[in-house]
Amino acid sequence: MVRFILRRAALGLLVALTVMTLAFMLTRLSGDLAISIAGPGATQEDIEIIRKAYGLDQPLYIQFASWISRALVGDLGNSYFFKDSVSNLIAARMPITMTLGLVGLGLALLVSIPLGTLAAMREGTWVDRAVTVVTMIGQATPSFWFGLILMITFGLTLGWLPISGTGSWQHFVMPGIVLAMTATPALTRLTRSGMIEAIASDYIRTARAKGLTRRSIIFKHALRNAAIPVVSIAAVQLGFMLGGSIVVETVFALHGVGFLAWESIAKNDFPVVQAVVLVLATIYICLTMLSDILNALLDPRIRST
Amino acid sequence: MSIAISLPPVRVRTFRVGNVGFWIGVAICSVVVLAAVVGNALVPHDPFAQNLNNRLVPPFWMEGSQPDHLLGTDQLGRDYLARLVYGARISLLIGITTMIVSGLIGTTLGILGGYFGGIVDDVVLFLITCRLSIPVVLVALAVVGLLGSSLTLVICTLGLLLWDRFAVVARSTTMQVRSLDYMNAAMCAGASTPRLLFREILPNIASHLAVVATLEIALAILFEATLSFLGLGVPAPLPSWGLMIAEGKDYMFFSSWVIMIPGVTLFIFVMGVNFVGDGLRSLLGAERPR
Amino acid sequence: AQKSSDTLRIVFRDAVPNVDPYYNSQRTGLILAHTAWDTLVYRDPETFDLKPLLATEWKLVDDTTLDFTLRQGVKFHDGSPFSADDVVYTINLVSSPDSKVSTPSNYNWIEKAEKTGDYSVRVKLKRPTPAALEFFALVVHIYPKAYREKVGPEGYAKAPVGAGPYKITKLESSASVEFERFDGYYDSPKGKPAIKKLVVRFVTDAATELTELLSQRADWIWNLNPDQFDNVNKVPFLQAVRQESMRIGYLSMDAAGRTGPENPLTNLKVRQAIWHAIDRQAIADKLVTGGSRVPLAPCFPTQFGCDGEAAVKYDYNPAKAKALLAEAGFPNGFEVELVTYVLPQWAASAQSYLQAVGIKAKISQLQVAAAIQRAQKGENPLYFASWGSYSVNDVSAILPNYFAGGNEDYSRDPELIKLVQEGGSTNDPAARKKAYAKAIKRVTEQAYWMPMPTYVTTYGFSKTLSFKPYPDELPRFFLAKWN
Amino acid sequence: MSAPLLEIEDLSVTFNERMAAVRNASFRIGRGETHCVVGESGCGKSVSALAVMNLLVSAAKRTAKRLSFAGEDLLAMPEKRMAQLRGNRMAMIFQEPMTSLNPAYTIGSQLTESYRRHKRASQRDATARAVKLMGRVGITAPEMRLGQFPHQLSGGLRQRVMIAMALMCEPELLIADEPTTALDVTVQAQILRLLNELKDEFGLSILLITHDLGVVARVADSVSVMYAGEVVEHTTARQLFADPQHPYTRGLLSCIPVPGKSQRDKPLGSIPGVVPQVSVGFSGCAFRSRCAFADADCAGTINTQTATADHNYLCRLTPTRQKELARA
Amino acid sequence: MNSPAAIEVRDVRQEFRVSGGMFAAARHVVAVDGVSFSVPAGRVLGIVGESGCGKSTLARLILGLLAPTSGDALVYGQRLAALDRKARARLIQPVFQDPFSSLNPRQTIQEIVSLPLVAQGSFEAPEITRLTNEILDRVGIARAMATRLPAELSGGQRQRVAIARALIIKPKVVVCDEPTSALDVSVQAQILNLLAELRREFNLTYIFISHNLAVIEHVASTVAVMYLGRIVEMNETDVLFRSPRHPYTRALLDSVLTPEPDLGIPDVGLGDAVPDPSRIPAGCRFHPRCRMAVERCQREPPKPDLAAPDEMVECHLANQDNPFQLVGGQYAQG
Ligand SMILES: Nc1ncnc2c1ncn2[C@@H]1O[C@H](COP(=O)(O)OP(=O)(O)OP(=O)(O)O)[C@@H](O)[C@H]1O
Ligand SMILES: Nc1ncnc2c1ncn2[C@@H]1O[C@H](COP(=O)(O)OP(=O)(O)OP(=O)(O)O)[C@@H](O)[C@H]1O
Ligand SMILES: [Mg+2]
Ligand SMILES: [Mg+2]
Repeated sequence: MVRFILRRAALGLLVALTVMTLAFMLTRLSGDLAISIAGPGATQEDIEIIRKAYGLDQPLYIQFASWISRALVGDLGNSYFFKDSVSNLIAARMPITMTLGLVGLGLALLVSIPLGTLAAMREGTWVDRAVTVVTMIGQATPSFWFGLILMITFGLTLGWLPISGTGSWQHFVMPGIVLAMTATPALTRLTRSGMIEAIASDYIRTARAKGLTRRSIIFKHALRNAAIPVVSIAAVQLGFMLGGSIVVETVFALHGVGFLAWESIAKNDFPVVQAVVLVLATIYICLTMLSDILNALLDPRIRST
Repeated sequence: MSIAISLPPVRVRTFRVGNVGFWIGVAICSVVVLAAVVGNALVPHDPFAQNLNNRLVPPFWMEGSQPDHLLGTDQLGRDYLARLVYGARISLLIGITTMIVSGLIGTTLGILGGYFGGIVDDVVLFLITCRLSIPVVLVALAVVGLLGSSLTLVICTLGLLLWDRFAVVARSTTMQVRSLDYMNAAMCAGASTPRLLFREILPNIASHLAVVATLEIALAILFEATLSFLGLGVPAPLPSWGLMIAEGKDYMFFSSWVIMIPGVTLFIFVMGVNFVGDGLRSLLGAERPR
Repeated sequence: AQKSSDTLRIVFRDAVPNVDPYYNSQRTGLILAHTAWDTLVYRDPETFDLKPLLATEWKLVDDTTLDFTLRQGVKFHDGSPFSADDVVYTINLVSSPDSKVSTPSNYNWIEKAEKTGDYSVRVKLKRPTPAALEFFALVVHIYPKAYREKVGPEGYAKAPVGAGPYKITKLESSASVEFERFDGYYDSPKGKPAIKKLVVRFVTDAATELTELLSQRADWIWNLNPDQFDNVNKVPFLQAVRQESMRIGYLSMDAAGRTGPENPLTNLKVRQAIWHAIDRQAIADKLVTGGSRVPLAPCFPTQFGCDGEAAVKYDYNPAKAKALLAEAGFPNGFEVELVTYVLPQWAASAQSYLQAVGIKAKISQLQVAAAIQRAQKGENPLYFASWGSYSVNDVSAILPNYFAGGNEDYSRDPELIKLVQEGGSTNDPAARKKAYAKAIKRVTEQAYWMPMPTYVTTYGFSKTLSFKPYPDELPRFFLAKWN
Repeated sequence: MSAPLLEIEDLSVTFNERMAAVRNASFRIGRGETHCVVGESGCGKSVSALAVMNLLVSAAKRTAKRLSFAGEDLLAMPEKRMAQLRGNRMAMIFQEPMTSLNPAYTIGSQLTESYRRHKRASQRDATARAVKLMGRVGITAPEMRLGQFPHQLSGGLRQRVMIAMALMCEPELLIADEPTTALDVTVQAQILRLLNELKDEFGLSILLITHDLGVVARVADSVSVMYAGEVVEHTTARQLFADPQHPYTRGLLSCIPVPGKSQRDKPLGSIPGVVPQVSVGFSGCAFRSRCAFADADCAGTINTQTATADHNYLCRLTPTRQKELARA
Repeated sequence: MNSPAAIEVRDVRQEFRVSGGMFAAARHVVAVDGVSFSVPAGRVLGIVGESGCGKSTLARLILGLLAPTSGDALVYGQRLAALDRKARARLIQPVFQDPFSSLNPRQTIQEIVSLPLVAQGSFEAPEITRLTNEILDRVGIARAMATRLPAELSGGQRQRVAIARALIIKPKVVVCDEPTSALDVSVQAQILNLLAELRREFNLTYIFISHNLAVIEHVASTVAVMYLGRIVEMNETDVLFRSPRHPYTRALLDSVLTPEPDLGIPDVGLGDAVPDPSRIPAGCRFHPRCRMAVERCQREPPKPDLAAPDEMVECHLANQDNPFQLVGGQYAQG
């Protein structure tokens, strides 16, 4: 166990380092950062001063090394635009994104597990086909578009839910639904195929031969096995959701990390962009690790080899 | 890393008529492809010709429409039908080129990892993990935002970012095919490594890749639409459907057709591509990749 | 919220990361600054006259010396009294490069400030600065020295204190700001605010923002898409108002060959062809709408020194444009990149006019910051952008930016540089006018930098609100009231 | 002879109304008797068994003239009642011990489940019974095994667990569908021995499905030979080996190399061709395409012939006639 | 015996590293552990043993599909490791167990069968066609089937195709890894007969793997019994079946169920211990299941006792007089 976690942590660190390098290179794509920090109307002298002040006059590898070494101890630098430390910024906004991600994931699981189970139990019937079509609709709907439609319907026409911002739990309903929609198709399909596989399996036949009730066969024997991959993938999905929350946060004006990233890109505020990429990657890495552990805990075959 | 998928032995099945969804999908895609190829020859308007005196004309089913602008005009007085049809070309171009770029990268990596195993596979797995840990929308936005949007850049960025699924599927299917006895038999028959890769493995994982490819096309088109929506997709005046939605967004309350028309078209097309993918999956007997 | 609870709910699209007026460069930030802070002088938005605010009197001692006499009995929001120390502290702080303020060019003409009495201050300028008082009116907001020194810059940004008509009661970085009427506010030309509370939120997406307004969850928004004007007016509980602003669009051409010496744009005839090719009036009337004008000179018409008569005029004449292109050796046109961040439909429109005479312009639609960065690096052959002169009603807030050899100067014309510097180095109005007229003539003759239509700001707000917009793009909520 | 426990008469199963998997199969199993169904792959053995248990998939349709268990009619029996029989009075074990146990639950919980349901017993009693039975089926350290998961057990142990599970409610009938095919020969022998012992001990009737004539010879009291969905020969085990009647049975017996008796340089007897897939509406003898003696009449209706009182077979030709033809 | 052995295996050992799941360290599985034998040309070596004892691994080693961890496999005196794939193909060919996974589902029968020739690269197209047709005729596949896909064939036909593919290049040795265990008995007989005919006709050497003792007895001239990665006994078929010397061979033979009614089911007496190649017991690897085991068996691994080149047993008790309490005794009785 310890060994496994150490190995995974080492791999995670390696991945994080690679992502860091990529992120660093990415933000240097655009060339001279001093100019964008200086802002409109700055003179050549201002720019030179800024270049010195931010250490941008040093060779690239030195900048990179210093960034990495500081990032490793948790110092992600300062935002040029927000005039605040990046760590503070991200820490202040992470709760919103996390809430959003968890709400989205919760909703997605709440929808996809029953839906997938239903489809699998009625495999080949119109119910199954309807579920398939629904998942495909979910897959084909651009999330920003869906967000706008929800906003018009529930925010404007019906006036049930607040449209943007983060004041209360109601504020997370629509964004959560939109985010859930991005994960639901995959999770539904996974549940469905897992359930179909489970239902067709020998151990279900055994259970039937034992004369168990239908409910116990489906819920105790089949769903338990079908849910293992779903639950463990859910952690990974959460990682994807956090990465994909930019759109939702922009549409619903949630000032979370995704939105922060988007703002920073627009403002060329590269320390923030770098840091967000890094933080999201790190979260993803941790989540995959969590997912593996979860998988192992749920699946006795992995747990006790 | 839990990115292995399982699949049943590849079975060759003959195409059966009867998968309704598949044929609906094929029909939708054919229409779009046709529109992309010959559409603009049929529509009497230039998709780029503006007429500021004739802006936001509603489509034919609404009051105030004009007979020669079937779907009306946009905020610059450009014919909406012409732009929609031209947009098919752009969206298709983005979808297919991205799919090819990412397909080449992903399939190569996946097959190499799956076939050679060992260190090669470790490297491939590492690359896949790195790729998966990068938030796609964010990085795509950053690249396009920093370098300035252009069609080529959008395609390259998406192509370089969306190969993970190809790699995962190619890798796990290759691994499974590799362990089958016909691979052993071919090795014993003296077949060279390229022959093994191209004649024995590739045809047998092709159906799985085909399914991924269709999904990738749909994904790329949606991603481009998202980038466009966030203002960093294909640059104007190229009418990609995503950009048309983004441009029409401000008008959604009062001239809802400007967002409905491209939105619905995009939706139907992506649906169609997904139908084809889903149909292929069941017709070719390929397991659904995650 | 709203009228019943005497709260005005305002939504802006452009979020302010830091409400400290000196540490953001956004228009929204400027608006918030004028709500919670006071400057030394007040510029009357109706007449553009300068009135006493925190300073009761001022005097230009010589070309580079300004004396201010300060108002007595003024209190900051935290109750501390206002005095010369605060002014000296603020001015010396922001004019020093170490302060890392967001727009150093707004303050780099200041040498230093000295306390000459408890309520009098002397400011030394580095060079003659005709628009100095305009700057003092618009961008020099006064800090409470003692408080800011106590909490430090970061603490100040989180709980700022000013001497303006409203005090900030709640602050969520780049998400929302809440204001409450400051009851200790002195008797100022800004007047006592009529509305008790302001709640400002930031919603980036225009469609979302409009939804907020339509669903009556917001009372006031601005910068609506001009096409929305009539529609919003049709909504029973809303009104839309437009007001031309001091912001003008412009199309800059790389006459200096900064993007490459062989550039077609270095050819005068090509530039003239472009001036003739674009129907700017049509863009003003059909796209910008609401009374947008096409300035003759490269500046906003009301600005001091903006002499339209001095400009060479170009009509919309595609045939002539084509002929000029042919003469210049480009009978089939050429390809060029058009960098921009303005509304896509405007850029697209310009592009299609150019297309019509054979110039194939490839649009690079960038974010503002990225576009500006490219412009400053000299990488934009054609550049469609806008400039609001910081609402300073003087050409010295615009011409030096583009024609004095700076980063965004794409003409690099020594003669022009001399003229612009001449106009900025004296305080004598006649001399300035003369120099600027010459400069304007030179710019238009050489067809360097083409003014595009002026911007018209569209406001949408509740019918229960009485709000008056001004051309300086500075909504004054302290003047708004419920009907 | 008392009334048989399980009576099957003219059982037919079709899939999707196209494929005839079982056609007019009839056989009986007496109390305390072991009946083997033997045949090649795909001939309908498993489907017949599942039809008895009413565990067929929805695509399958079962018809029969008579299908009764201990005098009760299974055909008209509602699913609820059937579920009460299953695992209680009639139990079934399957070929694949590797996959027939739910990987997510412990052996203990799976063993006790049916006992608790059918006998309304407490977990405690059920566990006690499970421990007892596990000891009986030769599982060492049963208490330890209760807490283990299926993947921690070897194939032979899992099959023992399956048997214990089937015996939990003291069933009258045990259906074993190729219970040893997936196991090694040494384990196979142990399992079959165990089944034999249990039969005597519990008075079980066993329906054993296999394709191994060796197994049939050693454990069966009576045998049904199936071919393409039909029971082509039905008799006692001794009769079958001493005097096989159907050409297919004879062919089958000549195919298998018998240890100690085979001659290496002489080819094995073999049946040409492959087992056909039979669709609905097929008539005549399904074996005729592979039969050396077949003629045009074999396409007509074939009647069951009786050799001795408990020896039926499905062929037009009497053994004497077959021998004549073979000589010719 | 002067001619070089067709196959000579010297002390090969094959280890696999298997990850022990998420929470356990990787384990080493010793699938084949120091196996040596040689097969003279024209003979059939039968290998029996229970599932997982390393039969297939041994086959793959001999085919050159695996490089042994140590030891060496020689075919006609040539080291497999030193040969390239093409040369190896001319010497040795496989027939695998599962007729469904051993044929590429996307290639026609023609393509599949001709692959060894095509891969050689030295055959002209017409010749390939001719040879393919010849071999298809020989294994009893109608030429009309040549353009079909494997999915359209029955299991027996597929196995014939696999045999045709193995023989088209006229190899000297064929390794058959359970070629009939996926087939029905009636078809199994067809395939066994075909293999026997072809062996005589082409003068082939076979390695024939099966877990069916009856089949092995029928086809093999020499039998090797494997247990947990080692050959524990090897002898002429008749001798081995008549007088097995290793207790495991004994148990295997005892558990064969011949189609003779009334014999009952033998008591093999092996207990329920499971052989696990990742945890090979100390001493004699069979001792946990051996009813004859003495104290020495737990300590000391027995040495192979070589009576003749192809006669070997590995048991401490093998040379004692009448060491076993014979049970059942169907073979011993003759
Ligand atoms: N679910 C099903 N759908 C369609 N056909 C089926 C299904 N199950 C079985 N069959 C068909 O029914 C026939 C009889 O199958 P069955 O499983 O009874 O064979 P079997 O005698 O048990 O063979 P084996 O020895 O391989 O287990 C086969 O031809 C098979 O193809
Ligand atoms: N590639 C591999 N990686 C890890 N372990 C392996 C590999 N191949 C075989 N093994 C292990 O080696 C041992 C011997 O396997 P092998 O396939 O040779 O057995 P076998 O005798 O052919 O069994 P069977 O009768 O089931 O075919 C088994 O425990 C198996 O799990
Ligand atoms: Mg069966
Ligand atoms: Mg094997």
